[in-house]
Amino acid sequence: MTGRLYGILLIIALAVSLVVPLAGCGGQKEKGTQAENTYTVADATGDWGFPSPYAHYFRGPGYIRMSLIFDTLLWKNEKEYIPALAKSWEYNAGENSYTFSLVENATWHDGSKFTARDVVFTIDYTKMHPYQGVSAGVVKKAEALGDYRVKMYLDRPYAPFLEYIGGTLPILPEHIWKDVGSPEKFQQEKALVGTGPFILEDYSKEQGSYLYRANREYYQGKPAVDRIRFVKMGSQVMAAALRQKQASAAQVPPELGGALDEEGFFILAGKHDWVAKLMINHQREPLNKKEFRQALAFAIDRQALVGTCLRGHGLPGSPGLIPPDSPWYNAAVENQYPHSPERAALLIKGLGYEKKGNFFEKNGRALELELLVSGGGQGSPGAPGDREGEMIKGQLEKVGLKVSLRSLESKTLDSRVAEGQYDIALGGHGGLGGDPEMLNRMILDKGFNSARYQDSQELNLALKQQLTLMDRESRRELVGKVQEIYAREMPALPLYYPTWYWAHDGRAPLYYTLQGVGSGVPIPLNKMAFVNQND
Amino acid sequence: MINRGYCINYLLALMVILTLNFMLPRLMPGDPLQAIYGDEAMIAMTPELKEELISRYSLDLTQAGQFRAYIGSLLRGDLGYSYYYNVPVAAVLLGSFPWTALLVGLALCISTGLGLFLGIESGYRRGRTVDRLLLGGFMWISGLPDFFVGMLLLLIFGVTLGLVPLAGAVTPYTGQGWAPALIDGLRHLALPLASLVLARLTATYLLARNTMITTMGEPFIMTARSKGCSGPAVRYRHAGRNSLLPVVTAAGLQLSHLITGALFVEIVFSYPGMGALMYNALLTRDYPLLQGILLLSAVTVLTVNLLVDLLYKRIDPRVAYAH
Amino acid sequence: MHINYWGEIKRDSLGRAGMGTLVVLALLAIGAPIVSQYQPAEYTGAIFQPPSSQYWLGTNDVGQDIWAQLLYGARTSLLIGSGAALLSTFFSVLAGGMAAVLGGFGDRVLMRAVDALIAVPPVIVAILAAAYFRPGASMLIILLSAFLWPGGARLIRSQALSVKERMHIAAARTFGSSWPYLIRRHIIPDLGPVLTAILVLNFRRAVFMEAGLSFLGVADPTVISWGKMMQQALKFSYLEVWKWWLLPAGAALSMTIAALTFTGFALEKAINPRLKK
Amino acid sequence: MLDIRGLTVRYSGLPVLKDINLTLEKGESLSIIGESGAGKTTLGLSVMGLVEGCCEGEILFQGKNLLSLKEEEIRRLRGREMAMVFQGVEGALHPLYTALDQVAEAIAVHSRKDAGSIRKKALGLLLSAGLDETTACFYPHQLSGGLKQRALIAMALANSPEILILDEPTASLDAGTKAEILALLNKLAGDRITIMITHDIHSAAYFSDRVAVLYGGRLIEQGPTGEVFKSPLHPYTRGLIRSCPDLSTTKDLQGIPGRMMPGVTGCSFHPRCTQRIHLCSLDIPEPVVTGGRLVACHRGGIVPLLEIKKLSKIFGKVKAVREVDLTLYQGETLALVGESGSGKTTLARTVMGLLKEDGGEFCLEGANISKRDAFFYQRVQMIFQNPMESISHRMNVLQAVREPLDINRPGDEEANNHLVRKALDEVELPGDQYFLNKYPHHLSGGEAQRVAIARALVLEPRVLIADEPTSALDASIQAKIIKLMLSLQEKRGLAILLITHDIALARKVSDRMAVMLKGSIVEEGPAGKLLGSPRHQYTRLLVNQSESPAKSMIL
Repeated sequence: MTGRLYGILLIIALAVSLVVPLAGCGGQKEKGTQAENTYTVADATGDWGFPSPYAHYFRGPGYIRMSLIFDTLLWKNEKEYIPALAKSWEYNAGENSYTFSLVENATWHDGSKFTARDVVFTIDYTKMHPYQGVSAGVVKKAEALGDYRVKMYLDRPYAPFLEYIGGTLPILPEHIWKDVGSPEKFQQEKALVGTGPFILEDYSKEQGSYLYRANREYYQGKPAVDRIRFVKMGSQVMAAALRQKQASAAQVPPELGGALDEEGFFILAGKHDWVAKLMINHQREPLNKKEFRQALAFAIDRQALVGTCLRGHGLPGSPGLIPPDSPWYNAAVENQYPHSPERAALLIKGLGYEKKGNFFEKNGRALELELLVSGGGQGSPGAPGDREGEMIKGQLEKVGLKVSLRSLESKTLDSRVAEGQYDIALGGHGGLGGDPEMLNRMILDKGFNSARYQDSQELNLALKQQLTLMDRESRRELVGKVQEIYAREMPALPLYYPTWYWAHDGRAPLYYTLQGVGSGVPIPLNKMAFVNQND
Repeated sequence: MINRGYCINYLLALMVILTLNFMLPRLMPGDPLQAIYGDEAMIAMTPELKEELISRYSLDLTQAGQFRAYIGSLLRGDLGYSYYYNVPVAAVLLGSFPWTALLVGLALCISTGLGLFLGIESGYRRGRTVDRLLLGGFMWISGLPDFFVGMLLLLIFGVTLGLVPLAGAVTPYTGQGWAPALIDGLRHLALPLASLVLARLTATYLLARNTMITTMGEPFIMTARSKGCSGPAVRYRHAGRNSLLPVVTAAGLQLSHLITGALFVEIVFSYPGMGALMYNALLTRDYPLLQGILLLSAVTVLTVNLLVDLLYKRIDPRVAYAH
Repeated sequence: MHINYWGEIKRDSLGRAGMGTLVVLALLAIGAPIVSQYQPAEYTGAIFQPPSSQYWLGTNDVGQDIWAQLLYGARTSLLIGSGAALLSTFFSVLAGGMAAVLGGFGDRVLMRAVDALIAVPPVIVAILAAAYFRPGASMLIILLSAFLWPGGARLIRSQALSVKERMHIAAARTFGSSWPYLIRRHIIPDLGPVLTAILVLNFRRAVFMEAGLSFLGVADPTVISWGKMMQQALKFSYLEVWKWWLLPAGAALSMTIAALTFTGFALEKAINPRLKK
Repeated sequence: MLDIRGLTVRYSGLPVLKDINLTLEKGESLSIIGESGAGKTTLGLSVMGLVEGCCEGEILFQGKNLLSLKEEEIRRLRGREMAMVFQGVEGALHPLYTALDQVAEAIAVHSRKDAGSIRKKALGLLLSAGLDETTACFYPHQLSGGLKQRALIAMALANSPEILILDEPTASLDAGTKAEILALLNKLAGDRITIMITHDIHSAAYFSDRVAVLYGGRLIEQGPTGEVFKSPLHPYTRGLIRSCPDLSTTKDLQGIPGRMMPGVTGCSFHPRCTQRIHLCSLDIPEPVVTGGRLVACHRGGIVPLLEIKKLSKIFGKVKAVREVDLTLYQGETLALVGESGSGKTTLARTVMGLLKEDGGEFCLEGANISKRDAFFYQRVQMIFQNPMESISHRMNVLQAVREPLDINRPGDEEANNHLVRKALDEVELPGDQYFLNKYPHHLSGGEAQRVAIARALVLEPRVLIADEPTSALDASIQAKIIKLMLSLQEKRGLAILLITHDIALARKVSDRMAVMLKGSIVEEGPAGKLLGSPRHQYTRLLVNQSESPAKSMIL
């Protein structure tokens, strides 16, 4: 009877609907299955790619997960450079060359010895296959002096050499990588043989989870933790996960910092590495005039933005782009643009605009700017959205500039900015904590995050020069001068730096690395925090 | 029994969808390079890196060239390489599809079964308190979006009561046997499933109830009662059987939103489903992955419609007669 | 058709309740400036305030008054919801009716087009549309009805097929009524109950999708709506604030949908006299 | 033994049955006759315990009072001790199960036997009821009216119940099938108590020992069938018997409208002629001789109005209509008779354009018609068998009748409303506002059919095609409708193509008759001659079957 088909459907549905809720609510509370000493880190996105040097996604967290397996020549802690695969290194100004003397007791995870040949091979290999953050083109020649000394000749004085080639480039085992044609597709077991403190046990792309076990023979001492587990969790439930012991460390929303602190968690307020910027299209009338851009800087109350939109968890933007708590910060630019609508109006009048009613006009045509904003969605915490857009629109219209607000999907906005089809737009980027070479990228380069401002010769010259000053003190002074010119030219207006908070239960001494992990990753998961260094 | 007309139809529809799949991602402003690498400032877009990426993604070919390559590789059954994940698209899809199929498929079965059962009971007692209560209750629930219900459940059961794990589909690496792992999987599944079922229950319930009311007035119900059939037999085997047709149509429709239907619930529970995968693919303008997802969604819709048409004939012989 | 709808609805208790709620909501939406002294976008400076005498429903993360947002949000949500529902149902009736009447080749082509449209995930089309057009209320309504009509078309086609075979349609054909007249005068009114159900269903899906779109950033930033409130509230669910921010928006939405469905039921009796004993 | 004492049934306060007393012994069969709405069906339902209204009094059966039993107890009796076959074959069988499934279910409900033997028993029952191997496994929509009725009867007799109630078993069945069903019922009656509810006096006379007449919910007469029909005591019973058409009476004389008028210009007959044209009133027609016949008429005698040449219609493999030639003359009634399934209705629907013809053509008043346009519809109209279905239940009487005018002549509303009232008056229906606002489900069968006729006539057509117009109606109302159509023909000169399976009715009404068998016309000719000496053997069979078996009894 055809009733059978119908009966079966009903029975399955009923049976399943009984089992699931029962199992759902009945189970025992989630107890930490800490067979051995497992350290769990919760992350909102979860999957950052297969943690081999060429396969992980080109984002900060991807680099962190790879750095646990592969070591670099030198590394950084919260204060300064510390030796890693290279015991010591010295710079010979005459030959413009660096000589590294390597540790002798380091071994690859598959047991073979680590020698200078691996370092030379890595430099040559990176020349053919550019590694994401680092261009090895600057090394003219690298030669191995015996098994444990390497000398690298630079083709030009390059200040960030130690930061990038020395401290970011992961050293690859020659005996594995020498015949790998397309490195990003090389995702077998062998691809994960490194010299780092941890070995990858499992990686699941769908669950967005990683499991590392300690490398007992690590040449810098046995890791303090047996296993590290990365787990994917919604950003709204991070705090609950910490409280229920489902995670030991996680990035938490700013508002919960205080509450978690009282409950005995360790709160780490992050360096201000991410900046929210007002991108200005300085090719278009009237934005091409310096005075107009300065007027914008006076008109927008950056302190109010931090107070309302970030609820105080952040610093107002410094006109020189570099955040106040960075070692390269130049205090002179501090209060060059206090919030004063009057001075803004004065500057605009100077450009020949008169105020009719409550908006400025010039020979009959109203002055109107279109402000592009990227709507809701999953931007990084503190990214400017339509709320900041509304506030800036209010402040500019108080001064007399008519603003029409338009919300776009984030990538559409990026492409609009890249093609210059915009007046002003809200955007932002990270990397401020790293080497000042970032300034070149954020002012001269062609990426949409960069201001692409070549008009001021003085600025261009200073920027090129600062790369070549090997001596730190004189470079600091030149970077300070760059900030002053930038503040005057104002190709893009830094609005604010959101403060990110990490919370952890103290089982590992997490800290923020000097100028970020590797080439500037603002995450406190420095691998050396998990290694109790015996020396 | 599927005559030639049907096959040509579905092939035609598939061709149209394939061209659509190819065109849609490329129409979107912005290109993959910018979407994937633009964001992170720490990547120095060195000239050699840029043109190596362009050749790797074969973005240098003309649109027509890319289309021919796309169709060619499709015929060979190769869905291409994902730009962002650096893994074959097929592998990525195989990773997420089972989880979505489990979640949305199960939700659909439960909501259809439950909706049918409640609809028939409520339709049979039209106007009495049970009917009014059920009707009123469902009206309020149907007004809440699925992510709203999801968040409420998460806050109550997950955060405050801590009964249920807070996110994901499985507690990774707990190293248990398969039985506790199954229980753990179910405990993860409980809340997202409940929110999806609540969101979809009302439509089926209303359909079943309305058809039930009209069917109870039919003469063959009197014949059934005169045969001495028991109350439940009359309700389910005679009257209920009639409301199976509209409910199956509605279930077919809901099933076609399988892929993107649960996007928001997946985001709230960070459940590794296809919705979240597609949202990421959109953010990174990952053309091959987008094409793969669109193809999978199109194939699901076409097969579902084919199944519903076949099921029509099985459930209601008159339909076969009317065609 | 001299059936006075108003009389029908008044007599049915559910209908009265439904219609009453809808009227109250409309009045609140229109009279928003009178009922609350704050503007939806005004920064009152006090963030995350619990409900108090000054702020009836408390304030949100940037200190905007939630009660004001709820009222002004009602305007957008009701406008976009009903606009999209009407437009999409119109398209569904057109396509569904045509497919049922044409039969044969026309029917198959239309239905395959519907399949193809259902297959394309709405998320992509939304982003495409928002990139090229300014997301104002009218663009949203057109966009939403483009997603909603295929579903309704399939339902209407299957119902129209069964109505087409009825005797009184054959009778009407014998005194020379043309197909368009038949659709307008006989087939569509006979589909009355299905139409009310589809209207309510489409209204509900339109408001949910509008919420989804504002999550993707495809929305007019200066306009507040219930959907957008829910999206913003979702981000702060780890604080206490969700109790007086997320819940009111959800409650308002479900009350509207319930009211609409009850009115639809009362109307159903009016459209189908046979239900009247 | 079944004993009904003082039974009163009320539907939401309205008394439908008042104080019924009946006793029936084992093996006795009773017919209940009366107009619809007299409460016949309610009596049957109350015995089965399926009445929604509240019942007072007692129904004693097997020592138990059925009215006081709990639902569960009486449910177990239904189908096993007492069974009922319902009126209206159309929806009685569940559309989604085959006949065999439904009969098997009737058995399975009351027996523990395994499925296989139950299905075999069910098949046996269906075969004995007149279905064959293939039709037993058909779905209801694939069965003809007669076969559905047989299946229902088989289902009722599944557990050989003691009481068998039949509600209008022979309504809307053609003569042949009706005779077979009655024979089947007689064979299966056996020693059961059988109650037949019908408005067809012939079936009652043929089938039952005793007759009870119901009028307005009261039992007004009861007694052995022979005596009640031979000498009815109650005037209502006599009226019932007289209004039922019978072979024995010849066709009534039909009057001619108007009176002879002296000094008339043009053709003298034109004021009373129903096929007159403008020319007739101007000059006198010349006599014309054709083939030995002479006629003086501008239009050459009675004008052929509707000519159908070589019409054929094929459904899949079934050739429903095979090259039919038929001519309908002006002001004449042509009856098209034949078994159900012989293609009569298909022919009518193809003429009206509801079905596309696969061959052949039509001429209306000499002009060839290919497309059905306003010109065709203002001359040819059709009415259907089931009046309730043919009017949209969402339209009240005013809108329904005015619809053709709204379509073809959307003139001012007031003029159309006037035409509507005139048409309603012609079909003897009140034109007041209260009636105009009524909906189809408020009207009785007769009234609905009259509205349908008014709607058809509002455009003043020349031809009216009536597809089984009265088979679904009670005898008394049937007579009124037929009389109405004939008087309209007189007044308007309407040509009527009457499609019916009731030879007696056809003989009473039609001038000419055509007999249809399996899609083609086997014999055609004047009604009296054709029935007097049928040439084709199928016509002879039809005449014998419809000769009422109880003829000897009545006269």
